[in-house]
Amino acid sequence: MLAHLLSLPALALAASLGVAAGLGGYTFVFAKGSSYASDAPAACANCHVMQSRYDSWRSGPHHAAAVCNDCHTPASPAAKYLVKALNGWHHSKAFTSGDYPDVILMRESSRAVVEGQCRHCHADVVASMEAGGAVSCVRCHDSVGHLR
Amino acid sequence: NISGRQAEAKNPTVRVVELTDETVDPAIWGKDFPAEYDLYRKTAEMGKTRFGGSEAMPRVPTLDDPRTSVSQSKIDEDPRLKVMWAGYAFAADFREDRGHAHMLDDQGFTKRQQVVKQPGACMQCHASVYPAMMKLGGGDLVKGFEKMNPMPYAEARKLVDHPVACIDCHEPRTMTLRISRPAFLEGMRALKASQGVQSYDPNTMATRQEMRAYVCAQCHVEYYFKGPEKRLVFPWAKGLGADQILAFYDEAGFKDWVHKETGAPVLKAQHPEFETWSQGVHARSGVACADCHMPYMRVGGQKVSDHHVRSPLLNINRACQGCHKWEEKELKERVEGIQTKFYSVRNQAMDALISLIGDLKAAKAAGRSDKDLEGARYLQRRGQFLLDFVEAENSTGFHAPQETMRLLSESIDFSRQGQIALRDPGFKPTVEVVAIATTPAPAPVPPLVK
Amino acid sequence: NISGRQAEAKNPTVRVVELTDETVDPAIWGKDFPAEYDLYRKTAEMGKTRFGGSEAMPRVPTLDDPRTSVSQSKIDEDPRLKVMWAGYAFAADFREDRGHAHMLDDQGFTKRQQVVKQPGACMQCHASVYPAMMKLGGGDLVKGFEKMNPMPYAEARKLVDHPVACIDCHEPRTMTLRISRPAFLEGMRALKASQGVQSYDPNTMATRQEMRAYVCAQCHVEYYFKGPEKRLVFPWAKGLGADQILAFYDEAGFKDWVHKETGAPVLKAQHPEFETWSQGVHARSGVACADCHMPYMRVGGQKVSDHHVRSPLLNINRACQGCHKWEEKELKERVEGIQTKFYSVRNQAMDALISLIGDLKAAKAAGRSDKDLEGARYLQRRGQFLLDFVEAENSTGFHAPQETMRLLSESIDFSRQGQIALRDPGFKPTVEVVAIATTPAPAPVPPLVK
Ligand code: HEC
Ligand code: HEC
Ligand code: HEC
Ligand code: HEC
Ligand code: HEC
Ligand code: HEC
Ligand code: HEC
Ligand code: HEC
Ligand code: HEC
Ligand code: HEC
Ligand code: HEC
Ligand code: HEC
Ligand code: HEC
Ligand code: HEC
Ligand SMILES: [Ca+2]
Ligand SMILES: [Ca+2]
Repeated sequence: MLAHLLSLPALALAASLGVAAGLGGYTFVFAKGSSYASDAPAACANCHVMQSRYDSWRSGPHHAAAVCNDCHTPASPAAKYLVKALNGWHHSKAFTSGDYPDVILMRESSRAVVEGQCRHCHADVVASMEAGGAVSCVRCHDSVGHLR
Repeated sequence: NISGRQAEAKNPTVRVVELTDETVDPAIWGKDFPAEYDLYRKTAEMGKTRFGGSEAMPRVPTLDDPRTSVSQSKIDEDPRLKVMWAGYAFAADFREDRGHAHMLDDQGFTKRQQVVKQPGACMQCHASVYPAMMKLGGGDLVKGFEKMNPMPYAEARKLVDHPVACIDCHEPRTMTLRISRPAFLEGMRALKASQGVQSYDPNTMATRQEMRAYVCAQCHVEYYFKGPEKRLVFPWAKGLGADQILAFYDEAGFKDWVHKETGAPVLKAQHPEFETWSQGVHARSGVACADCHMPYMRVGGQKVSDHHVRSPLLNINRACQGCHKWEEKELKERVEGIQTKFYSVRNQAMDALISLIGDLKAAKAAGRSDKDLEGARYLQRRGQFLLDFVEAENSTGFHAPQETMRLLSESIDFSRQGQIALRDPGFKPTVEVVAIATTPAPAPVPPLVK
Repeated sequence: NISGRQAEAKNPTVRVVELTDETVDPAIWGKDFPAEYDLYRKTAEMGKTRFGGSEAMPRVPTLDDPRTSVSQSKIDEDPRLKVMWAGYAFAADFREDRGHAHMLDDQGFTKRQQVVKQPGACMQCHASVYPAMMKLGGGDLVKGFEKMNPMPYAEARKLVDHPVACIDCHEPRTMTLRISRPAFLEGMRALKASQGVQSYDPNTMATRQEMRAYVCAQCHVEYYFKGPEKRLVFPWAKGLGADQILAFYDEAGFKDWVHKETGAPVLKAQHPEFETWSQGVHARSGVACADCHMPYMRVGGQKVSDHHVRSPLLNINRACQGCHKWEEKELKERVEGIQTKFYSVRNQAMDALISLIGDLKAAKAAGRSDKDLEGARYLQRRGQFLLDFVEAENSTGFHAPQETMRLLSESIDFSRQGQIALRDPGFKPTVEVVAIATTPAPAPVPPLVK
């Protein structure tokens, strides 16, 4: 997953997005979006649309184990920065334009990040599963982390 | 095969013995993979669910049948089955299926072996035949397959020692899933060709998730023996649907036997789990057989697939609750609700078919001509195959609740139309009557064992 | 996720006008709740889906029918319906349903009004009758209900001004959901009593999630008019299942009309969405009508229920994706897959019924006695009701895919058995023949409007 995130085109994209994110910055800050940069789950919950995940995360087993960004941003610092930039951009764009679906859906790239993070913590447990080749954790552990 | 290479790289377990394409004995594989092996052996256990699982009936071993237990007899539970199968081996013995550990004995000692001479082709789904086929074919799997099919059963039996084993589903070096059955490879190739995909090969083209269903579909499928070579064939060239399979048999003019009481050229459907599952919402959602029948479980620090293959209702927590947040009791009730509805209509369809058979029998006794009975006989063939298809399917409707009901409604329609046709020569059925040659069935061969 | 959603939907709105039990006009409610009001008015819009929605057919307004558009005619789409309903008003006019905004006009101007004199009871489900009933009953809802039922339609029509409106589903002060229809209260009381729960009252005993279905079930249900007082009754005393409703009508010896061509005492089923939904997996999972037909949406910063009640296929992201993370295209295909399978068997059942009707007609013409035809006529009544039940249901099988298929298979069985019975006096049907009085149908009354 990391490999695919750090591929050259992705990096080029990130560069341009760095700028773009800056442009989107005004409304984003206005929308308390700046807190996005932090890792505190409460920061995510600043946004009403994040609230339901926040609530169910707090009542789930992962509450003690993982904060939002443990699952939604890659562990390695470089990739983490890149993904935060990407997410920040998507978030600000979505929020500025208000143009996003009422039922929020995962982008493929975000899903890949999450899948990567499952392994980051559970590698030992799933090593023998992985032996068979590509597998999606979320296919079976859909509501891990929080309800949808 | 990419996932194959990945596996080689990642496969963590330390191998204590080296496994090759000749390693048949699962006990040896068990040295490298004790968790899976121990679970695999548990398939000898028996346990009943409302409609599935299996009930252990203790029996006193006899010379010609050393088994100390069998599962309940379905033809005794519902004697109408004997009427449906009159003149065919299944009327002699048909039991509820049980765990994989029993497959070789149950096949060898069923009374069906005594009323008909069975071919080596039977072995494909009841024994670990992969190494035996390779040996027979001198390294050529298909050649070995073609040699084993026409053998007398007793002869083929001497070539195998185990029920389905590791080597039948796994490539020994990487442990990735592998299709070892030519009949499935050929069946899938024909199916995909009908969809415009040429020379399809699961072993190189299927996703891992697909393989988690395909390994089961090597056996849990409808089949027939083609020609004198007794080649094992999966009738999928027109599609996996029951209607498409029926059309395939009609076009081939194929019949399993001529019904003893009615003279109709009928078909026997057998365990179409794969075909039925493929029509349901779980298949549509990418949920494979292994997800429910071999769910992951924690053994020591590792998650392993539960190789104790069985009814998921005996393992609801792992088999269902990952995806469905309902309580065990609730999930069980949902399944049984679907199954109970299915079973009531299955009985309704059975009644319709039995009355058609009764009417045909009477008409035949009354000396009505074959020409006269052709329409009703073809309607029996249709109605009976569609009913047998969902009856032989082992989930009691669960694998595809709407589709199995649809097939039952068609079955009822055809059986009842057959009754009308018998009473009214002028009646026009809703389907074209297809002429199937009804050369009298071969006289039953003297028992093999005795 | 339901519980997740329940937590929300508190509405912080400031009231600008005070709403009372006398406030009928939704425009006034709209002052306090502009978002819901604007969405509510959108139900005037029309849009087609593969099997549902509605298609706007422009028409030139006439004196006796000022409508500038109607939805497509179902009896023209499938003329077999006219044969099924021969001798009944539905054979004159039956159209695809459309949005709530049209309900009052569509009822008032259907040709069914011209062939039969309709009672005030009709008004219960096509107008905002709550205040009118209260007025009529002098504050006693049930008394008002009993007064309005037997009125001539035209007279009752004068008492109402709006299609279903806010007051029919909401208590004006708290805005909580409220049942305003005596027929539903009485129907539920009878149903619960049959399950051992005495004097059940939804308004005090139902959960919020149940109310999200019950408000719809005030109208989207099977019904009949009882006795000369034309009391609107929901036939649930034996249960919500189609077979139980049929048993209820048989016991009551009730018939809607005598079939013009066969002389059979038949029944008309109507929009049993609630009964059908209750048999499906969504109901079982606590998913209510409002979850799919009135999903939450963002308006401004606020989360409101989409009061543009319509086909969820026109609103998939909000209606489905909250629970199913499949793509819109995939979800649409799943629904249409279920509906297409349903529709093929629905057609098969229709063919069976039509041939039975043809046979009965011929037998009657041939002068066979009523005694002689009684069995076949009763089988028509059964086969026809079960088919009409799923046909009148508006989800084309989606609300309960397995159950609707089950009903179709029963329908086919009964229709075909009727054909056998006609050809064979000795034939014993699988159900007891129940005698229903067939006093000739009342001669059509002169048109009300002209
Ligand atoms: C400024 C408000 C706001 C904040 C703060 C916020 N979100 Fe979001 N989030 C949104 C909106 C709006 C969307 C919908 C975007 C879309 O669908 O286009 C969204 C979508 C998402 C998605 C799904 C879309 C995707 O990117 O795949 C994820 C995952 C997500 N947010 C996680 C988070 C996490 C983790 C945090 C905290 C680190 C967070 N959000 C903080 C408003 C916010
Ligand atoms: C233990 C892992 C984990 C944690 C912790 C976690 N999430 Fe998620 N998140 C997921 C998974 C898994 C999905 C679903 C991915 C999919 O559907 O493919 C998801 C999806 C989402 C989405 C996309 C919409 C949806 O529901 O599918 C949003 C928004 C989101 N998470 C926000 C958050 C926020 C905010 C937090 C912190 C309060 C959080 N997540 C914590 C694993 C996690
Ligand atoms: C930051 C580390 C971390 C990440 C990221 C993470 N987990 Fe976990 N997970 C844990 C820990 C620690 C526990 C044990 C918590 C407990 O049981 O109280 C746990 C528990 C679980 C459990 C058992 C309890 C339950 O919720 O059913 C499952 C299953 C699970 N994780 C799957 C996942 C999946 C799937 C993902 C990715 C979507 C994921 N985890 C991401 C650390 C993590
Ligand atoms: C085919 C379904 C499936 C897939 C795919 C899957 N899991 Fe699981 N997982 C399960 C089941 C079932 C259990 C419960 C096992 C048990 O109860 O013993 C489980 C349990 C777990 C647990 C808890 C183990 C424990 O008891 O402490 C973790 C952690 C976990 N899975 C992580 C993952 C990760 C990470 C992935 C992706 C690499 C993944 N799972 C993929 C079905 C799946
Ligand atoms: C979504 C879960 C699920 C999937 C996927 C699934 N099954 Fe099943 N299967 C069940 C259930 C539930 C039953 C009913 C068990 C019972 O009645 O006890 C069943 C029954 C069976 C039975 C009879 C078991 C018995 O106890 O007698 C067989 C054989 C079977 N399935 C094979 C398969 C095959 C082969 C596939 C894939 C082609 C498959 N199943 C896919 C859930 C599943
Ligand atoms: C294409 C694979 C396949 C072939 C070929 C096959 N079987 Fe089976 N057999 C199965 C499967 C799968 C089951 C378990 C499901 C069931 O019983 O319906 C089974 C079950 C059985 C059973 C136990 C249940 C019963 O029917 O009493 C017997 C005995 C049996 N087979 C005998 C035979 C004989 C004899 C032949 C050869 C004529 C044969 N099988 C050929 C796949 C096959
Ligand atoms: C080599 C052939 C073969 C393969 C491969 C195979 N099966 Fe079977 N299966 C059988 C036979 C034969 C039986 C019946 C054994 C008996 O009744 O003696 C059976 C029985 C079963 C049963 C019934 C168990 C019970 O207690 O009633 C289930 C469930 C089942 N198989 C599922 C699967 C699944 C899932 C797979 C793939 C992971 C699979 N099978 C692969 C041949 C096979
Ligand atoms: C009927 C088919 C079948 C048979 C027989 C079988 N397996 Fe498996 N096995 C599977 C399936 C399906 C998986 C899951 C593979 C995947 O998800 O890619 C699996 C997975 C495995 C894995 C990977 C880790 C895990 O547990 O998921 C190992 C190791 C394994 N099997 C060993 C064995 C051994 C040893 C035997 C013989 C004792 C055996 N298998 C017999 C079907 C089978
Ligand atoms: C890997 C995920 C997964 C597993 C495991 C699984 N299901 Fe499902 N199930 C689904 C999905 C996906 C659907 C389709 C509806 C949806 O999209 O949520 C579904 C639908 C259903 C339905 C409603 C559809 C129907 O056919 O009536 C029932 C009932 C059901 N599952 C029961 C079970 C039972 C019982 C088991 C265990 C034996 C099981 N499921 C295992 C994912 C799963
Ligand atoms: C799980 C979602 C879901 C639930 C719950 C549900 N419906 Fe539906 N309903 C549908 C779908 C999907 C259709 C098919 C729409 C189409 O064909 O365009 C439909 C169709 C309808 C139609 C016909 C709509 C049209 O476009 O003509 C009516 C009326 C209806 N439902 C009423 C109800 C009522 C009343 C309830 C509760 C008793 C209910 N529905 C519960 C999803 C649902
Ligand atoms: C118990 C509630 C109820 C009663 C009483 C009722 N209706 Fe309806 N009506 C509905 C519902 C719900 C629909 C929309 C669903 C449908 O069309 O199937 C509808 C649709 C209609 C339509 C539009 C579709 C069509 O059939 O052409 C007409 C016209 C109509 N009704 C006329 C009448 C007349 C006339 C009466 C009195 C004899 C009446 N209704 C009594 C609930 C009712
Ligand atoms: C007072 C009676 C009444 C109530 C209450 C009611 N409906 Fe209706 N509904 C109708 C009638 C009548 C029609 C048909 C109108 C027409 O065709 O002119 C209809 C039509 C519909 C349609 C078809 C729309 C289309 O475009 O085809 C849907 C969907 C629907 N209703 C759903 C619901 C839901 C969901 C609820 C509850 C939230 C509900 N209804 C409450 C009487 C009612
Ligand atoms: C056919 C039934 C029906 C009609 C008519 C109706 N509503 Fe609703 N309304 C509902 C349902 C169902 C809910 C969801 C209530 C809940 O979840 O408890 C709702 C919720 C509401 C809410 C709570 C906030 C929200 O949007 O969820 C308000 C405010 C509201 N309606 C106002 C109105 C107004 C104003 C009208 C008339 C213009 C109206 N309603 C007509 C069924 C109806
Ligand atoms: C509030 C949650 C919820 C909503 C909204 C919802 N569903 Fe479902 N759906 C479920 C549940 C729960 C099941 C049962 C299987 C399970 O437990 O996952 C299910 C099952 C299904 C199934 C398989 C069962 C069957 O009947 O074939 C289909 C298809 C389906 N849903 C489609 C839809 C569509 C289309 C919509 C929107 C019109 C929708 N659902 C809306 C929760 C929901
Ligand atoms: Ca069994
Ligand atoms: Ca409509």
